[in-house]
Amino acid sequence: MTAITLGKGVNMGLRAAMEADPSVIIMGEDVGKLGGVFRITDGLQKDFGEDRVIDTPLAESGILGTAVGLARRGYRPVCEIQFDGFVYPAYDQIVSQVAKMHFRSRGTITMPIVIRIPFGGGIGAVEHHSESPEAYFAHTAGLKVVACSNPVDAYWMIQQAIASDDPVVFFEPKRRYWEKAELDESIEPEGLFTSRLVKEGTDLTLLAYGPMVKTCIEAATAAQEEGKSVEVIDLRTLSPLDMAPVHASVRKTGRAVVVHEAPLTLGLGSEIAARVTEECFYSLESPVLRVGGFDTPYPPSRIEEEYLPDLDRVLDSVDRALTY
Amino acid sequence: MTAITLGKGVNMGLRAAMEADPSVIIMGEDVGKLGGVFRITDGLQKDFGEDRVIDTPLAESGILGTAVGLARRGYRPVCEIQFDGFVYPAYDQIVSQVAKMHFRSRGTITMPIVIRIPFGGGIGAVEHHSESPEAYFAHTAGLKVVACSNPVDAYWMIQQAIASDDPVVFFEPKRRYWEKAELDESIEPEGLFTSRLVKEGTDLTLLAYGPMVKTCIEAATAAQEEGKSVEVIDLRTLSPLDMAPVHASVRKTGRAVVVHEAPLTLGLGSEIAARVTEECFYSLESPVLRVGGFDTPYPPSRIEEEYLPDLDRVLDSVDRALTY
Amino acid sequence: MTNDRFGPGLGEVFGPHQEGGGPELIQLLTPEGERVEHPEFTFDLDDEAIKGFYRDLVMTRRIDTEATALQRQGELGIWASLLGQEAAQIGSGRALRDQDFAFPTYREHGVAWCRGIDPLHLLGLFRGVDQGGWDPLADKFALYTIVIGAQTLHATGYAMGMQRDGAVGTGDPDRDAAVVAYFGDGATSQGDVNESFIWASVFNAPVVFFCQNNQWAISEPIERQTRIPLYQRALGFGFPGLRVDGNDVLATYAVTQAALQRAREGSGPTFVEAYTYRMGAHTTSDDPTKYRVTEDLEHWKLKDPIERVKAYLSRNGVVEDAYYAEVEHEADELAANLRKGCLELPDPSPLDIFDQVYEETTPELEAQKAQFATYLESFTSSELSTSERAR
Amino acid sequence: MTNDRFGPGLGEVFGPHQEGGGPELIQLLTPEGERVEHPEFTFDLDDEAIKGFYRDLVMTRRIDTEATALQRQGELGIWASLLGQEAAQIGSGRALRDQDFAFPTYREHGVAWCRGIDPLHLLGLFRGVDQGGWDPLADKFALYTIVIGAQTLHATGYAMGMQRDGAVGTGDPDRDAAVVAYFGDGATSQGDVNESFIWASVFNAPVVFFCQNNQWAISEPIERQTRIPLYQRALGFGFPGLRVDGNDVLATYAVTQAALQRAREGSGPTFVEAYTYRMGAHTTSDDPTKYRVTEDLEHWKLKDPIERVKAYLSRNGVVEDAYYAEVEHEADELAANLRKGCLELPDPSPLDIFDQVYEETTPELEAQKAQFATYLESFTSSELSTSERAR
Ligand SMILES: Cc1ncc(C[n+]2csc(CCOP(=O)(O)OP(=O)(O)O)c2C)c(N)n1
Ligand SMILES: Cc1ncc(C[n+]2csc(CCOP(=O)(O)OP(=O)(O)O)c2C)c(N)n1
Ligand SMILES: [Mg+2]
Ligand SMILES: [Mg+2]
Repeated sequence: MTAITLGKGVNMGLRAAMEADPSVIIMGEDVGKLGGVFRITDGLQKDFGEDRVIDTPLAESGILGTAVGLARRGYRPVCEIQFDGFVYPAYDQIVSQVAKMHFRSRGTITMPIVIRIPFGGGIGAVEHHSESPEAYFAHTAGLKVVACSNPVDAYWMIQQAIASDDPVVFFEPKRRYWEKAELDESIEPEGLFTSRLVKEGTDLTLLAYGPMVKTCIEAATAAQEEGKSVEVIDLRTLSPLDMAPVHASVRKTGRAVVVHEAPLTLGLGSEIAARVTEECFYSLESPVLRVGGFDTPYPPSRIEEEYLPDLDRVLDSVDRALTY
Repeated sequence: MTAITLGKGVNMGLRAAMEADPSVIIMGEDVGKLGGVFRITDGLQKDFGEDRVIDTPLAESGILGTAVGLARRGYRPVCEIQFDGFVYPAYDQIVSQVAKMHFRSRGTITMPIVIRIPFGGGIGAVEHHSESPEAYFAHTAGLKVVACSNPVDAYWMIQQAIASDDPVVFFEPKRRYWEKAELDESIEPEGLFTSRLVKEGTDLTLLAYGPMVKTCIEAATAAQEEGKSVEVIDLRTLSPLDMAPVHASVRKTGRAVVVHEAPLTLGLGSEIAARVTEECFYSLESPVLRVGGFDTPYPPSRIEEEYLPDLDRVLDSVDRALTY
Repeated sequence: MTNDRFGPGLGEVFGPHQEGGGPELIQLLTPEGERVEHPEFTFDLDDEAIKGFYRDLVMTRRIDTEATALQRQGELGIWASLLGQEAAQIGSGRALRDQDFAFPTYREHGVAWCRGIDPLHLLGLFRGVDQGGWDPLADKFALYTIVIGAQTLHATGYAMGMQRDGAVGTGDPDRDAAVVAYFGDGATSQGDVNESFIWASVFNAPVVFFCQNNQWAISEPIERQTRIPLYQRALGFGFPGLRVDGNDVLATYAVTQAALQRAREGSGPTFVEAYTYRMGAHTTSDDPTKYRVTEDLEHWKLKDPIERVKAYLSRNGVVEDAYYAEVEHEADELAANLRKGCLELPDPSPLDIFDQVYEETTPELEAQKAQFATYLESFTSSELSTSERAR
Repeated sequence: MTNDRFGPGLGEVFGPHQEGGGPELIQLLTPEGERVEHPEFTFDLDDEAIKGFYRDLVMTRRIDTEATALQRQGELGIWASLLGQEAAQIGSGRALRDQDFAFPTYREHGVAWCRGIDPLHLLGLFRGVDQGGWDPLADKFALYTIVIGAQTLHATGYAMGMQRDGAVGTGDPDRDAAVVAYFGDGATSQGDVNESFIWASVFNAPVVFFCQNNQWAISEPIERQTRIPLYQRALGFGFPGLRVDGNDVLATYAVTQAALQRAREGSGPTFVEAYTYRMGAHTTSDDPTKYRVTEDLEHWKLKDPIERVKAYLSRNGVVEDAYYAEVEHEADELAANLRKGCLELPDPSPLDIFDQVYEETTPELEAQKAQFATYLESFTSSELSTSERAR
């Protein structure tokens, strides 16, 4: 048992995957000597060489486009996008090539590509460094999308994503990179595409992923002091969505609030609210509420704490749902 | 009064806008001599010259990126994306530059850019030519997104979009380009960002935009024969959404079905379902249902009629909602 | 450009750009069918090979004309004709070895032929029954790529994989491999294509960038994409660029062969501009009369890639006239089979698409599939669907 | 590269690429402060101008060191230092005329200085109070662009607008205008940058592509982006490329001035590679010791852009030592004001952001703003929020 940070969890998971499978390669900007701007690939080029940990030219479309070719040749590229806001130049290769290749080839070609994206705000960064673009990918058939929320999941989920024969967009909550937890490698992980109940409750269900899981657990704890019993589910997988545990929970609590940093409109919350309503219509005592970033570009960092959903915004919605 | 096609409506609207304002320019692939692959810009280069109707090099990012510069210089570029599936190379310029410029400059810079995208399926085309990417843009703060569904709207809405000082992604239902209607230019158009009730009913509300409006009107008519009174709303604007008429309708009918060609998951239907449920919770007699493309890439055209929502699929959901 | 302070003027470096390809054009067989020498490149195969090329060219053109006819008769939704570009494709396609890999656009029907792909498999995409009927990995011929330029990055990545597999520069002719990336003149403007030049150059990847400059990108002439000869683009990225007569199958073979060999040996990428002309419409949906004059067409007809080979074979008595008849006959049969096969192409099952999205499908798709299956079953042959009634 | 069949070898065309910039490096002032002749380019301003450049250079460096200090003290979230690149920025910035327009990256603090922008306005982005405090249109200096390369297309489009406005090639010096697009060595790999070369070339747009090759893209050396000298990239697109000593303010001025004039006259784009070195970290968040050796740094210290100007001024008695003290004093005052102003920069109001998304706001945003306002009011100064209690 060792205490590791979330960042270290990804790093250890990458190392384990590269040791287990020589076809696993890492590509990206500054992933080599520097070990990435967040040091997530720290030490990997030194140990696995420049052929397997590739410092690429500065072009995201080039990274994903060449990854497609490498995947077709039998490799399993793990592409690092340096920050959420820099994935867009690669959007065409991701949406039209990576996502569709298996379908276009009727299954003859697999695309075992992982796209690692440190996402979300809260680190006081400049523009384009704090975005939450997950919905752009979850709306894209052919991609699978997951988000880790803690060091242990980070360690296991990155390995599972790399082992997947389908392309996985892997979101890492950058502001949680330094959060610590004990890792016990002897405990078998659940499947990659499963949600997890992380806190039991009876009055309302909080649904979150990535950075907002911690916020929601804190909110649930605070609510408890006020005598409200709030259940929290870490969605973990955004595409596919693992709705069974969600529906079970909402049928029990009758109320749900979805929380994410991404702008509200057409964020994951909309899809989850729609599905929960379709499935649990007669169990709902209030509409599924959503807490998210506002429908504006990410603001200057001095006011990001106001922009981002926090303990109070979550509690506010919890109260609105409970008193609906 | 003249009968015009939807394609001609856009063409006439573009011409009117160029005559009214010399700063309006058209940019795109094959928009000049050829008049575009759908002939939407037919005759414009001949009449307004190569400086105002620009055949660009073959690169969508270049088209949008130079449009940003031209807009900053005081021009009003209308960019044609040849087919829906080819907008992705320009995604970075659209999402990080066009959409954010006004916000980043705290309003000192406007981006009066129109991005015309022929979208949707049903024309028997090859891959990448039948997609419905509207949600990718409606989720993006800083953009406005509209879709026309008939020749008269096409004529007015394109002019209103060009007159807008905010960037507008303008979706044209390519399979309806040849639909005809009478244009009476003396009738003042409604505002660009408004939904419209197109068929009254009392039992259920159908919500659609672009190509699906016609399908929904047909469905409502067919339902009528079976004694079901179905109301149809043409959303017209996807960002912002004009929900007031929608909520009014659903409060009346108590049931709603959203229809679009785009894949279900995180399509516009999810946002509309979530909002309607939040606003009309106690009026709803069944959950808002959604009919859309399946969560797969667009299929080979020989089965696109099965893939796309049609009269029967809409009626099937209408029945499910009515008998819920 | 010739401003001293801003030299070297391109003129000085490359010589002027001239009509017909200019002095830089590498040619080994004239339009009249005469073999000519080139200081750097020679065609090192015998007349038997040229005889074979003739057959390839004719068969390829016949596939193309038959497909065009099928489209006219409504059996294909659209077709992208290669008329006029047969030599560029056969010359480069025949230069490939088994272990090489080709990444085509949507127009490389001749290269597909060289890869031994049943022409029928090319029709699926255009008929709308699939998105390419061949096995890209087994045939070492990627699926057609419609998104302009995207495949050049795939090709470069694949080539980087070959490097990592130790399949480059070993000296073993059966092992050393290379990749050829096909793209058009218009594609050279896409960011992806230029990024692939950078990757290939920086990583010295074994890839040949084979650009068929057919002078047009739908309605846009080459001047909309570049103001200098295209092959010169490569110089800006640090690897060689050459312009070959794309209507000369011998020169195209010789140049591509040399470029591929260079790549296989580990000497890195080469840009080959095959200077040719799109004799037909962009696709069957296009109407070239709107944007180009017929004079050019007449002018290029004189450079027909097949006629010059025929002229060579006849003049040098390589074949009897009977041979032409033979090939014609074979082409007729191929065309007949192609047509027959096309009409028999089975439509895909709407339910299959759910299983093809992922290698490991999802509960969501399973559910959508099941729901859709039930829905389809709800239409018993007896009662027609409303839409069918409507029709 | 020197394979006859694939010539022209780049070596033959450009001469070998050499340490220190190679023979192609255009220099007018040596590191020792001696003026040298160049066959094509001359510095045509007087010593007064050089005296002014010295002041520009010192003030710019001082702004940079003060901002770095402010970051260290937690007053800025991050800072991108231009240390070592002052001459490249002042030389090119001073070559701009009023009517010209500059599109910077996030590092062009020296160019901003030349545009007359209050240095305080540069700090907002890095402090997180705004995304650039100046008026891009009035100052003819675009907002900093962080997405690598994106601004090169904006610059080209803006230049196309100038053409359409008849502001190019009229012969009127107060009217003819041009655009300068700043970008780094790493940016040359982005598709957007290469597309901007194509647009500028095809439309002959009046834009100068000014690339500060500071040898590094964060941790990646220039070899990760190109295997030939960067300025040669332009040749592949049909316009001139030059390499100037980016630590030589005179040469940078002369070359940029000539390139801008060429653009204003309507002769089209030029690529200027300012060969320099990033003396500091990529940003204050970066740790260069992880990826580069200090020898290089020592080597480049000898080429300091300010020292050589000072040496020239002194050796030729252009100024008294008093002048240096004066400038120092002025810099101290500037720094003090900058620090004072930085601490006083007001935070934005969370409610304002809703009004800045669109020129014409939407009912949705109005509603979100109203709801948020009510929410904020719900926290009266008396009762603390849960999170504040939690803290
Ligand atoms: C990214 C993208 N944009 C636009 C198109 C539409 N389109 C199809 S072919 C074509 C022209 C291609 O010209 P070129 O590269 O010269 O190839 P050619 O068709 O002449 O063989 C265009 C613009 C596309 N397929 N992909
Ligand atoms: C599209 C994009 N990808 C990645 C980044 C992250 N990033 C910021 S600066 C930088 C290196 C830029 O190097 P260069 O172009 O040489 O400019 P320099 O910083 O050296 O001035 C990178 C990769 C970014 N800002 N934008
Ligand atoms: Mg072409
Ligand atoms: Mg640099």
